[in-house]
Amino acid sequence: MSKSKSKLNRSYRRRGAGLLVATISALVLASCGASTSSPGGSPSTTGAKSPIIIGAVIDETNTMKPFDVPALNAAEIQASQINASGGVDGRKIVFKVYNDQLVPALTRSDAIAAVSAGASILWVSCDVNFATPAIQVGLQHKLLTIAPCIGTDQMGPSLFGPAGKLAFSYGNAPQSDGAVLARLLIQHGWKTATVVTDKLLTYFTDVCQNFSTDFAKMGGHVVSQLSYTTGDHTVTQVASQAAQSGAAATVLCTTTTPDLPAFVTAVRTLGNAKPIVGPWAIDGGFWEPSNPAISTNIWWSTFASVFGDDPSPQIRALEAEMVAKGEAPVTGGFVTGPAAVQGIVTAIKDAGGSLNGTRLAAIMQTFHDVNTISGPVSFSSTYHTVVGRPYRIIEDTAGKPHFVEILTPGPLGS
Amino acid sequence: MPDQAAEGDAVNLAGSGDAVGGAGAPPLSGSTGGLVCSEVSVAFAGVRALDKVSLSVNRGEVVGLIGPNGAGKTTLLNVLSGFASTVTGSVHLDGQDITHFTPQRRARLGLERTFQHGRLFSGLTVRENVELGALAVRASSRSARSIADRLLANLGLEEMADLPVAQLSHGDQQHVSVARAVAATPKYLLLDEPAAGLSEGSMAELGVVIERAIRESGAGVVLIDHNVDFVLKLSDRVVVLDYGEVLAEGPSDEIRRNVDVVSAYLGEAGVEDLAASQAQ
Amino acid sequence: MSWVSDLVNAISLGVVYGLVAVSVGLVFGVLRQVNLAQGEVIALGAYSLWMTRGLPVAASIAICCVVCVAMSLAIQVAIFRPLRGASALTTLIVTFGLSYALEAVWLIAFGPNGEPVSMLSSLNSVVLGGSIALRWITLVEIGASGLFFTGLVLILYRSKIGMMMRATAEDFQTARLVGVRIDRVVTWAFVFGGLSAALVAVLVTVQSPLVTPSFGFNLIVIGLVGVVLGGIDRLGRATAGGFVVGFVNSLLGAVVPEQQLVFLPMLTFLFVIVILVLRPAGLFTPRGSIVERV
Amino acid sequence: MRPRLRLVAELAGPLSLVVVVAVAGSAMSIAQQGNAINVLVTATIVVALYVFIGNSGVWSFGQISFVAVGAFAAGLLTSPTATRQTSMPTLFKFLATTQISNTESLVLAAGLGAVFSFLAGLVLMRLSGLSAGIATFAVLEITYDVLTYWDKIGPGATTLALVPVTTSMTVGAVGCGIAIVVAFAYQHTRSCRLLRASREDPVAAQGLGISVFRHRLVAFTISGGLAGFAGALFVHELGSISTGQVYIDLTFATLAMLVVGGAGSLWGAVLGGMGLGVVDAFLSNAENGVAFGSVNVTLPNGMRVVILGVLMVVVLIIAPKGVTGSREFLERFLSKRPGRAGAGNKPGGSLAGGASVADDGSQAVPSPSRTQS
Amino acid sequence: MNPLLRLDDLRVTYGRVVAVKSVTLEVNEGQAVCLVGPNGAGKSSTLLAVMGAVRSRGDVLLRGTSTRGLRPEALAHLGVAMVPEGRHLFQTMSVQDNLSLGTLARRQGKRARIDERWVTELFPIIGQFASRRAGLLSGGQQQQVAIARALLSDPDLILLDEPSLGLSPVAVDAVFEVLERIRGVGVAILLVEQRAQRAIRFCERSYVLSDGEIRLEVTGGAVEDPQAVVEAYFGR
Repeated sequence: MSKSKSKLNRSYRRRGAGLLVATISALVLASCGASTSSPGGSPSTTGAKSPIIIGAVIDETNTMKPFDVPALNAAEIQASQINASGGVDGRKIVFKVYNDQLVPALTRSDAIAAVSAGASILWVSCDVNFATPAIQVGLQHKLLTIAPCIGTDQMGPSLFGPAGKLAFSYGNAPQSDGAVLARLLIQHGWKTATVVTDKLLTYFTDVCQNFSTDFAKMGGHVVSQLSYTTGDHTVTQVASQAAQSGAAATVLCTTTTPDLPAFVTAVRTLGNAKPIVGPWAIDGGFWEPSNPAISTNIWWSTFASVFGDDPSPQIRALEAEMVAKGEAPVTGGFVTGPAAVQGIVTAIKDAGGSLNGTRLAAIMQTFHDVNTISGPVSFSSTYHTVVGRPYRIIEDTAGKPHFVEILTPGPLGS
Repeated sequence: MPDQAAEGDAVNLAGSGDAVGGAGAPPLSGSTGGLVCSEVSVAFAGVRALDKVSLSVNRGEVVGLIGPNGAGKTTLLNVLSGFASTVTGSVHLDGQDITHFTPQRRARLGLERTFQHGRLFSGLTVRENVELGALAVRASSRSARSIADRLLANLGLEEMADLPVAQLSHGDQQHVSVARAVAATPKYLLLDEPAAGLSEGSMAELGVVIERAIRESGAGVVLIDHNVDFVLKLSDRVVVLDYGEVLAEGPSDEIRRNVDVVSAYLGEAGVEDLAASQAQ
Repeated sequence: MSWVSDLVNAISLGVVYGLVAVSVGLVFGVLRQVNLAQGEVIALGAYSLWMTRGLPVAASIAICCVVCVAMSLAIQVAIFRPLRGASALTTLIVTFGLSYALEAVWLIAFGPNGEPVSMLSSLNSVVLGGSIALRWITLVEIGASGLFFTGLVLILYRSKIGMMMRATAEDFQTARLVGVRIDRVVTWAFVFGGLSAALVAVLVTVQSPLVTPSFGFNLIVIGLVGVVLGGIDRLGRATAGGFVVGFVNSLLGAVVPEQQLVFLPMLTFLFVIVILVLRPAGLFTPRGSIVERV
Repeated sequence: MRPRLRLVAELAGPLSLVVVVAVAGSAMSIAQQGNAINVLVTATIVVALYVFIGNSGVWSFGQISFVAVGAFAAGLLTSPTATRQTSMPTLFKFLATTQISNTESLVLAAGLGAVFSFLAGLVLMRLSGLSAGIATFAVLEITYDVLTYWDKIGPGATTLALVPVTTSMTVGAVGCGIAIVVAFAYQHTRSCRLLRASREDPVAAQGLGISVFRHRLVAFTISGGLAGFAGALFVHELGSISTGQVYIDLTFATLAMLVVGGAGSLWGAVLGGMGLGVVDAFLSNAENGVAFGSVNVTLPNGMRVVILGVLMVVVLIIAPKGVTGSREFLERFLSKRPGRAGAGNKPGGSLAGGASVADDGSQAVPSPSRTQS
Repeated sequence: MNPLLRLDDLRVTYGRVVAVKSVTLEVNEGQAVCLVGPNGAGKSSTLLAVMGAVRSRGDVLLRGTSTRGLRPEALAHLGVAMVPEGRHLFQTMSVQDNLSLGTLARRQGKRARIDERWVTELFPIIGQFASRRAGLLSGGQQQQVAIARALLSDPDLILLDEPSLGLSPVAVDAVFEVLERIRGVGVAILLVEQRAQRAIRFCERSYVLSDGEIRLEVTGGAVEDPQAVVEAYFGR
């Protein structure tokens, strides 16, 4: 019955196999062409006025896009301002951007492409898991490797060993996140807290752990410790327990997964209107249910307010410029981009214009309260992620997030 | 053994048909030889497909199994080969109780079968199909190869050995199906409608192939086909099933003349005139 | 008393997956093919709820239904018509591919952040407080699914089209011989599949308002696991299987100690494997009902 | 002589594709070389999938579990012990201190993959059809969950970094070649021939005395071993691994490759793996902008996955057996022409002459099982 | 005037198996015609080809119009009903549901020859077992329901495939009585039987089919050369 059909299929198949082979050869050729023609020319290291190339291997497609892209956009604005005012000792800063789409092999080959296109500094995605294939390429080539907003202290020797000395993140360490949340609760007189940890990422666990330690040290009391894992369908049960724990505030360490609004919705509708407090990862407000009774009394820490009311005129100006370009940032993390550029420039200047990664890294490691748009930045041999930088505290009232205050986490280990 | 075939209510016109069958039967040690099923009943969803049917076949003997559509022929073959699950009664192979053995296990004990519509491995060549018959029961690749080559030569199939079976005519496929089963050097061979869908010419060819294959293997054979003539010609002894019961049993020419058999096929009432004219 | 709320929660998650299973089971019933892309129908339905967030709730839900049915039918025409007669596994793989492509489309169209649907969020408020925390949405889930199942059963057993669907599911060929217009039956199966997808979209977004690109895929994968677990051959068994997976997952979540909760997926899927090994044809398929085809 | 020629072609076809990719890849820029290595490694995974799926006809969604186990084992034990102890303080002692060479890690990964798949297979290989698909998917979920959250056996939810990058173009090509040779050699064993027979017709296979379970288990184990091996190549290609990288996305991508190439033949697996791998790399580049001569083509971000998915759907609808028709390399040309085909009954013109009455043939014959209740 | 049904050199092949080599026959309005022959002769395939349920070559003309390309459901709506071999009731559905499905193909605006009352009268068991699951009925009862289901479409032609298969002699008698009644209201019958004798006597015209070809045509229910019939079945 299907003879004529199968005959048809066969001829299609024959053609299909041929086509595939032809396509492969065409694409191989095209890729050859691409590799020679795309990142223009070989870098000249001789000319004093040659640009400083920052190779950015980031995600412009997938789940890291909301973090990576605004940070890069802001960084490019910062770079163009620096370039406009004469550059770094007359050299311009140029970004070469590669979209890794969070595909591991692509992340690695993009980084290699960036290096071979003459990048002296590697700029990577804001998630250390996704960025590692690129980071390791940077470290292997002894390049200064910068992530604008990785929020764990893994960006550095702790994960990458001695080679990791060249890796820095301009995000805040989770220790800081935890500490500032503890301070927020104490400052507002919320002496008891329920701590809810999403076990999905180590970052969340770290924030909540540091919060609990610091909170106890400051005289607070953790009433109960709860946890779930994003996607395991237990979030509403956990929310019920949290809502009924009787604590003055709920601290939730997670990110903007579907389980976050589910949690908030469940807690609020169970009649618990007490503050819900979270780290920078929940910044943005886009995830909030538009019901004002639910999206209220929610607090979080961040780098900058994206709600138009940041106290820093510099940040407001930068935001305005981004909005004008149609690149309005979603979270305050975008300021880490220009901050990183400023840090890089400072290091290069201190190194007398050298782009040697080891040298730049040695300088950057000694940063102590280096002024950036995001506030003072400090690193140390233990922390290649920013600690002690002041946070913006945002409160969401009836669906309207707004800036409340600036809080500085105490020195770590206090 | 002799008492196995003469079951109670079956009309045994042959009288002596239950005596030890084919001339080629090997001498049996004791009474436990042969492939024997006794008092087998099978029911599907309340409908009785087989009702206390007993059947035996010895090495070297060809037992034909005929009966109208729905008489229970294939069900009986499934019982023997282990493909039918709801069974009362028992199946013995050379004295061993195999009633609860899986088809694979039975095959490895030397009980092979073919299937309606061949069920060849259609993507493979003729030789590969035949080799698989041998390979499936412990032969090494090399010996399977030589078994297959010898069989294909003996059965006159060598010229198509390297063709994919899907390209063969239906008749040739049936030949291969028989060859594949014989390649396992079975002790007993169950042939399920090998002539289905064949023209008369191809049927004659198939008959030749089957006869050669039987001689080749020395196996005891149970042959089902709805072409009565085909079965009668090839069988030493014929069992007639109708409504899940044994209706008659005996040598081919007796069965051909049996009035009950004719009426089973042509209809109960008013058959007398036909039968009468046949008897003349 | 917390076991009461655990039980009720488990039932409500169970019925959601039961609904997901219905949309897979209906199509499988008439075509013997698996439609994994039904998850993307749910996702689009959920996105449509977000896109119509300015409209009255009833209008929003109505549009969601229309969108889901339309998309379900589009999949029918584009994928299942050319694949008529292909095996269940072939269609599973094809719709798997389609799902992935569509998920990438949602990513492009709606972005990775997800969009919040706030419709009916008041349903999350409690009916009973105290140790038995029972929320309206739980009741609504059970009630709405109950109504849907009842409606479906009524349609299947009381209407002409339902009768035709049952006949087709039981014996495709004979159904044609008595004059059942198969194309119409298939169309209706996809329509009901679309409607159940819409219902899932509405119910799930009430509790978990953020619609992300993988919204539907996550649901359908577990739904399909349930369908196969229950016995894909029969709509009732498939639905019950979906229910069981949701129910067991939720109940395990309540029972497993806090520290071990990260291993909940492992436990749930171990349960799935055990059931499949013991009852390969499905948990609710009577033993010995598979007759070897010879 | 034909059969021997066919045998040579069956092995030479896939191997020459490996050589082509490796040589062409080496000629490209250093970044594109990375992509070429990735094509080779991915093709190795596809070959591993093929060994089970292709030969048994049972769809497994769980083979990436074995890739994951191989990748983590090989990665963990080759990463520097010093950082292991600081970044993964919870590891079992022997995991924290044992150090093996990269070559050893490849062997170990293959062994672990084989052991793990053997154990899983003991439980699962009696299943077939959709049940097998779902059960193997459950294995993937379980493996992912355990690897992500049991931080005594690995990095848990964080990345395993600092794995030596040793999968060069040569290693990738040799590794892929080894997998192909193993798959080829296995394909011609008695066990595999019986398994392939059972794929074509399980009932007839049973009737011939073939133990489908046993031969499936053998295939599953070999496939698991190759998958573990491929996992080790993978981790040594990237230099790092996290659980999300060896989960559903990779499962989808490699299955798509197998299906598009043609699941039933080694040639199909290799062609699909390499072909889609190259297409994938091309699309990735295209999202960054690619020059076609003087024209610069830039795909919208995210289109890569859309195109791959649609490609898979379209290929399966047009050619359900993949672009190779699930035939081995040059099989159509090296097998005998249909000499006696249809000798018994010359149809006298094709069926196209008679208009079809039933629009869907496969449904036209009532299937008995559907009426059983 | 055109015959109700005409098969013109009908041929059916399944892959490489030739089921029907060449069948040419006619069925006139209100006439009973049977196809007899041994198992595997191609009888069932002929009926399925008439319904458009298997691919065929040659032509099938209904009231002089070709039905080429029409699907089974379309044929059903044109007034052809079929009782398939093995009855094929919807086993899990009630008798009433099975019968309701039979009415799907009733044509609008046509003077009804057969309605539910007529059928209930013909098969008293229908009233008795209307709500019972069809699968629970005995073989004979199932056969009655299957015929009733086909009749309820009020067809011009009914195709019956081995209605006596597996039935006791008493039940077979009942089937032929029913067929007599059906013919009585002017419905044409194309009957396939393996057990030939009874069918040949019943029908106005009979064809003995063997090996996919018509070997013998018998008119008027009397067999002039019984030996030929026997040979068709048993060979020489």
